[in-house]
Amino acid sequence: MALLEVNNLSKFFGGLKAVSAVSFDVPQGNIKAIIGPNGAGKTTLFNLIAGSIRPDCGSVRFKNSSIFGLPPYRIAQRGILRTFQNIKLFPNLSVLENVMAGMHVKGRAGLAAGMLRLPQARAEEAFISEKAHEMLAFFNIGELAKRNAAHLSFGQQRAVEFARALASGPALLLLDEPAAGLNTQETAQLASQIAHIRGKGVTILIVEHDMSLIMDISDEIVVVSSGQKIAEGKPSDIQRNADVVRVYLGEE
Amino acid sequence: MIRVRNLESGYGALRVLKGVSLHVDKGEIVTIIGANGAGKSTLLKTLASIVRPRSGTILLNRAPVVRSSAETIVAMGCSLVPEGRHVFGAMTVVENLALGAYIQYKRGKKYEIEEDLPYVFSIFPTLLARKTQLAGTLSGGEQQMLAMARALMARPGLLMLDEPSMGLAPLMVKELFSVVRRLRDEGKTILLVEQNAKAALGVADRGYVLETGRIVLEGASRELLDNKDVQRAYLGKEYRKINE
Amino acid sequence: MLEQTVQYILSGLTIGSIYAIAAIGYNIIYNATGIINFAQGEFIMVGAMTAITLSAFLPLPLAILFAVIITALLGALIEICCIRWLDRPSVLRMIIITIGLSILIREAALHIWDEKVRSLRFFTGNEVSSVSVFGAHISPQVLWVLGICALIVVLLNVFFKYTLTGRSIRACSSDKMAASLCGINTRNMVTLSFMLSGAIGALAGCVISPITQTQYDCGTHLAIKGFAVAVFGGLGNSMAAVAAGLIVGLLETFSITVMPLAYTDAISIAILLLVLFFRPSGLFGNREAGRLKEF
Amino acid sequence: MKRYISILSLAAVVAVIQLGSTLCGREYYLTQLTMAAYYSLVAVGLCMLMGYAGQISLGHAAFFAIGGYTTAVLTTMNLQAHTSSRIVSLLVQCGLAKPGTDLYGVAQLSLSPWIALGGAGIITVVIAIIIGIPVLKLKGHYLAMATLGFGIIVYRITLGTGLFGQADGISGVPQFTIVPGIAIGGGFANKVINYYIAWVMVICGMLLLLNLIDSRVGRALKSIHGSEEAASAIGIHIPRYKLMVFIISALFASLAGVCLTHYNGGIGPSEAGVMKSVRYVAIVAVGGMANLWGTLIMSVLLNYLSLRGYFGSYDDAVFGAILIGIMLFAPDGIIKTIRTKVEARVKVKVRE
Amino acid sequence: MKIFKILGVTLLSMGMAISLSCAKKPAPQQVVKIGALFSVTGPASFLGAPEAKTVQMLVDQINMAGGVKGAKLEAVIKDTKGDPENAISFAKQLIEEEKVFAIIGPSTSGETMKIKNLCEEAKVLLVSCAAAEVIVNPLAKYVFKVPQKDSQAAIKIFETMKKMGISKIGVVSSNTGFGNAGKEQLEKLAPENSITILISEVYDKTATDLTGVLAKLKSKKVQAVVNWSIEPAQAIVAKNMKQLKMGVPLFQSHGFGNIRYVKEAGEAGEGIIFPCGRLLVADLLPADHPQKSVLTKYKTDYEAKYQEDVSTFGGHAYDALMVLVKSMETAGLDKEQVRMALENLKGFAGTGGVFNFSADDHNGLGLDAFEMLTVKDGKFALLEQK
Repeated sequence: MALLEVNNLSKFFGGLKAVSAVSFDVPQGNIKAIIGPNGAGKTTLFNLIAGSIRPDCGSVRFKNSSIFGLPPYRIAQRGILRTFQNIKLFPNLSVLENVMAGMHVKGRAGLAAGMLRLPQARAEEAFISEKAHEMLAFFNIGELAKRNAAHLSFGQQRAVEFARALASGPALLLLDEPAAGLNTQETAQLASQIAHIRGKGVTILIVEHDMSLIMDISDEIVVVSSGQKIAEGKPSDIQRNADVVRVYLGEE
Repeated sequence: MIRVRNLESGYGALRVLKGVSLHVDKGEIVTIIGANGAGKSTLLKTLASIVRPRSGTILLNRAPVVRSSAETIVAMGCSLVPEGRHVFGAMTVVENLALGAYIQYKRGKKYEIEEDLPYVFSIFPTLLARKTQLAGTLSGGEQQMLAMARALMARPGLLMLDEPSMGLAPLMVKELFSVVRRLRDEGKTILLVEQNAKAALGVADRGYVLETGRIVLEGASRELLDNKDVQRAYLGKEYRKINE
Repeated sequence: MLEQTVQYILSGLTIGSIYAIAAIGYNIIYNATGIINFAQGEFIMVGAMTAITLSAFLPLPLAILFAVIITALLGALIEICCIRWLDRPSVLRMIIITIGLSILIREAALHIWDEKVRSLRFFTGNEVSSVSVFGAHISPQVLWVLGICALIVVLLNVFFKYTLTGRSIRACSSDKMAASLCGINTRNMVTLSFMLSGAIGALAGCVISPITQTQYDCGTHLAIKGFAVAVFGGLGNSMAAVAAGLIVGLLETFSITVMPLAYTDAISIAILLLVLFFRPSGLFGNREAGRLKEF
Repeated sequence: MKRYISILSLAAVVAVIQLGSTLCGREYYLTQLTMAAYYSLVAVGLCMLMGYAGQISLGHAAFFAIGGYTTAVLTTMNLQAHTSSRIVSLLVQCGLAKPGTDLYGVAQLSLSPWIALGGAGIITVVIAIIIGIPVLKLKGHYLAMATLGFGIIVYRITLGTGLFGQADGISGVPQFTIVPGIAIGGGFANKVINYYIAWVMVICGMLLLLNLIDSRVGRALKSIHGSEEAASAIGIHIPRYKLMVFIISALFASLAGVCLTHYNGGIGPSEAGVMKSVRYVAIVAVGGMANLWGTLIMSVLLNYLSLRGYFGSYDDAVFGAILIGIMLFAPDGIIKTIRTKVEARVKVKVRE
Repeated sequence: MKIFKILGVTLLSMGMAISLSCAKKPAPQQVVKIGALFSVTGPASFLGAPEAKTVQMLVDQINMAGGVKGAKLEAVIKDTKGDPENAISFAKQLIEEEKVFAIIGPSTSGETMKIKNLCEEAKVLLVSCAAAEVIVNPLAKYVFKVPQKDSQAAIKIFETMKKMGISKIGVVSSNTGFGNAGKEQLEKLAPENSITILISEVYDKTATDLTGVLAKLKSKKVQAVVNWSIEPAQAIVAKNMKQLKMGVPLFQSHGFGNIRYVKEAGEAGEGIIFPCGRLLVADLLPADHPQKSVLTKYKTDYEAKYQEDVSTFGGHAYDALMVLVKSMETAGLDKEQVRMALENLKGFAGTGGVFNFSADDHNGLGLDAFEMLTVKDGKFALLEQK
């Protein structure tokens, strides 16, 4: 059974159809990719699922319950975490704190507990901190824990964002153009990291334009153009699909 | 016309251009193609001084311009039509065009401006019909035309176009490229950035392929069109193992 | 009854047009830079104070002219010293800087002039002359205020619509990058807009001084009201600011009929807040138009 | 233990200053240090809101005034005329209203400051919620305008309402006996006690806030400041946390208002004025925004100097100049900037 | 850890500051310090600024003449900016630190009320320059005030009205301490003087245009308007009334006591009637008037020194300081003795009137302190009663 089911999802901006009646499934444990040329609506589609844009019609179901129209924080609480195309770390927090913040939904210590440092809050804090360290170690950035997140290299920031999104143990991870701005070597590293994450049993939905990466890692690909799904299938099928080639290379 | 050597540029911690060298000669149409995120737009923005380069040299008509402001670059005859059009939405078409001729006004060339206006309307007849309409209410294609027309009003020696076909209907794209061809025939120098590789190479004399901030290929348009690597850059065909 | 209503309306229009001029000053700078210049009220005060000092040995029109020029230069000075060289400052930082400027200018004025209340001569007539309109009586200076407010609005419209410089400022506010790609020096346009709003503030200060009198700290009150009116109308929209200013002025005057005068300020600001809560883009700030028209 | 070293050293500094001034026979310095301490309580509360959660408030003096005026009104109300009323007699029986005489021998039956304190707390929370929910949806200039407007409304109400003494404010507020022998306010004799009460409050306040910023809730607040989009993407309900921190900082201000009003024996409308609010913002900015210690140190320093009248009639001008100077040249706050400069120099030397 | 260092530095510097000030030598004995709290800047600066100038001038004059009982006076002037909390802080500073002999000021009633108890407790004489009655009622042993009472001003106004045959009036006042106190007295005393207040309005002190509220008064057909405020509104009321062609007399409070206001009001000021001390009409007084010489001297000295017109507010500071000096001259330099002497001071001619203090009256001025004045040809003149 599919973890995430998207059915006839549509969004209009004014008169413009940004996304029109797109449907697809993301099966448990898979890596699914959404690709398409610039302005095709893939980022909008992504934001509709993550809740940062409210969809107009259609349905989105996660673990068999509807998440249609929920605000982002509710979607995150359900277990769908995301990354951002242009990396949105908390620049005022250290790397470790960034990852600890990512485990917000896992904690329950409230205001009073925090202010008074009650034993329960302290225990929770210790647990979260340990988990965060584990997470950093997983991405090989353990030595950056104390550094300020704003002062890292681009690649390191990307890794911290991954760690933050994964810290709370999401069921579905949404990756928004993770390879943007990475060089070939870093992209290769990213590919192995994504594979690694999948190994932990996390389902992944990825929007990306680096074709080589997508073809390498994804199980299935959805191609959108002008807000519509024009193809869906395995990477090898997609590469052969005439429509896709036309959309990408342009018509003569 | 323009000569670039070892240009490096980026935003914050992000290095986008990692040593780009290229040149455009007078009367040429040169295209830069590459996938999303390869650094094409950053390259043009750096050339127009919207983004400050970190190192490298840019020679415009043999004069170094690395430290110049964006206004100076325009005054030196190099106009950029930015990605996403950036027309002045709250102004009419004519007002937009008048602002395009800003440096011409500054030079006191009123007469030339009066000549230029009918000229750009002859290239883009639809704009004439929408002369007094607010630019923000135009369709995407019309806005793209307006942006190009506005840049032409400055009588640039070098016109840089950043993804003019983006988000446009196929018919519109066709029309746009016919305009580019016309400009070429009139002897304009154009640097064209496009992701629609076939269309771009179709009009260009030469082309560069940009991949992750580096030029990986260059040559005449014909050669590039047949090159397998161009296809790879777009569709990831024959993906080679990077880790090797 | 009619007489009294007309009186209220005229009184409201006077107060309203004063607010409106202050709000226009905010909008000019906001459009060019995205900054709310909290020192706008001080421009009004400095303009009036300078004119009063100069009028001791210059004829009135010349004194006003020089006051306007001096205040415009002050605006330019502020922009060059405190705004120009900042690299993409946060809103919070700009709010604090301009508040600091406002305090500093005010205190400087206290030590340059002193705490005493001054006022400029009436432009025509004197303290006791009045004009009768439908049985209501107003000072001719009120007509000057209304006239100059209208004149400022008209001139600004002409300037922004039909002159190259005006269009360039609009271009900067609409899209900075595109403006510099047209060859416009965007930084100079920002300086220019500070000068313009300084000049308008000074002119406003001069024309209202005979009615309201001027003291070193009179700018604060006008600044707050002007800001509120600018937000009320929808930030950045000068025509809306005029309408909003007049509405607030009328509202304040008519609130006297039902409420104690002491709460006038609280009432008008409470109404502004309510508008802000339910229409965050202001009374006339249409969201659709807002997208099209950042101006 | 490590995390308490700074707090303990603050306590040590507080004690050393008291001992030093007493030994020198200069106890009068403690008066202004006590007042500065209460104002600092407002500043650190605002620091939490502005520096950590990133929400500007140009109306924080209003909360100070709400606390101060609530206690002033309640404790100066003479219930002597209502002794027959059942509620009043019940209050007397519970020890919540005390009979006594004022300085001029008039019989008084006034409410206990404890009731006033509770009342002030409740009113503050209610107002903070009513104002906070709509206001905190706004951003940037609109947020500044809305909080400024709120401040002005409160100022106007204190200025226009007879209950609040209009322009004269309220005087004759009795002392606040916490336990017998320890009271906020009272005469010159209680200087040392008042000093310690104020500073114990500051130390406790700092402790709570320092704990808070390292807790789950604190991280959530900081995340909101860092990026609202990312914060909501990791499951943080932004309006809830914004409101939470707004209430906390309002409570800090209100508590300071209650205490300072008892200490001073009165309150005037200038405490609710716009200039006061701007001052608090200035102090937080000078302290370095997200820097509780910086805010505390700058607040004590500036308030102390200002209350002692060192700046004379240039008081406001000094604040204005500091504001501009800091925001132009050291937007991270004066302490942090100096520290980075010194560290950089040390590093250079080490390398050499 | 860095915090620790910073705290260390703070500690060190504070310690140094304290020890440095410890090392300061005590002041020579023959100096008597008089504390002065005035709002030299801020919203009440029109009160505080002339007050501070007056005190400075007088202290210089007295010291030039050899001081009081061989001791030099030293004025410690603090600018409260009109904020009560500053007044409290400074008052404590003056009392404990400067060990002042007495305090004069503050300028406003709100500030005075905040420090009334402080001075009472510390047994330091306070001679206030603020007008409100509550300052001396209830009576505090150590607290005095020199400005005329609001109630007396109100009575004077009502008496004049009765003579003019006016019985229905409208009142406007500003939302300052002065305005509120005046409004209160007017409303309290109107019935016993058989005057009806048809309408009473309070406006903001920063108000810029009052035609709205005056139109409201006009519609009630009042026979006279009383405005109780301080500048700049006083001139605005006058101007707006003329512009509205209300055609009824305007009465102002004793806050109108500065020729500047007349200049502000210009032609609109003509015919304003107000009660005031005699400072403003010093040259019109008969030569044998007890206040004549005092007033003329103060006026000429002040105007010569500061190149600005004298105001009644500066006069309050004059009175406050001089009643103190007078008492010190009779009783010596003992605080308690001076307090007694002050309570028994009789027949002292100041700028506000002839003071007769007593154990029950810490104000010392009677109805005769006021003279009804009017404005004629841009100058103050005695009101000629018909």
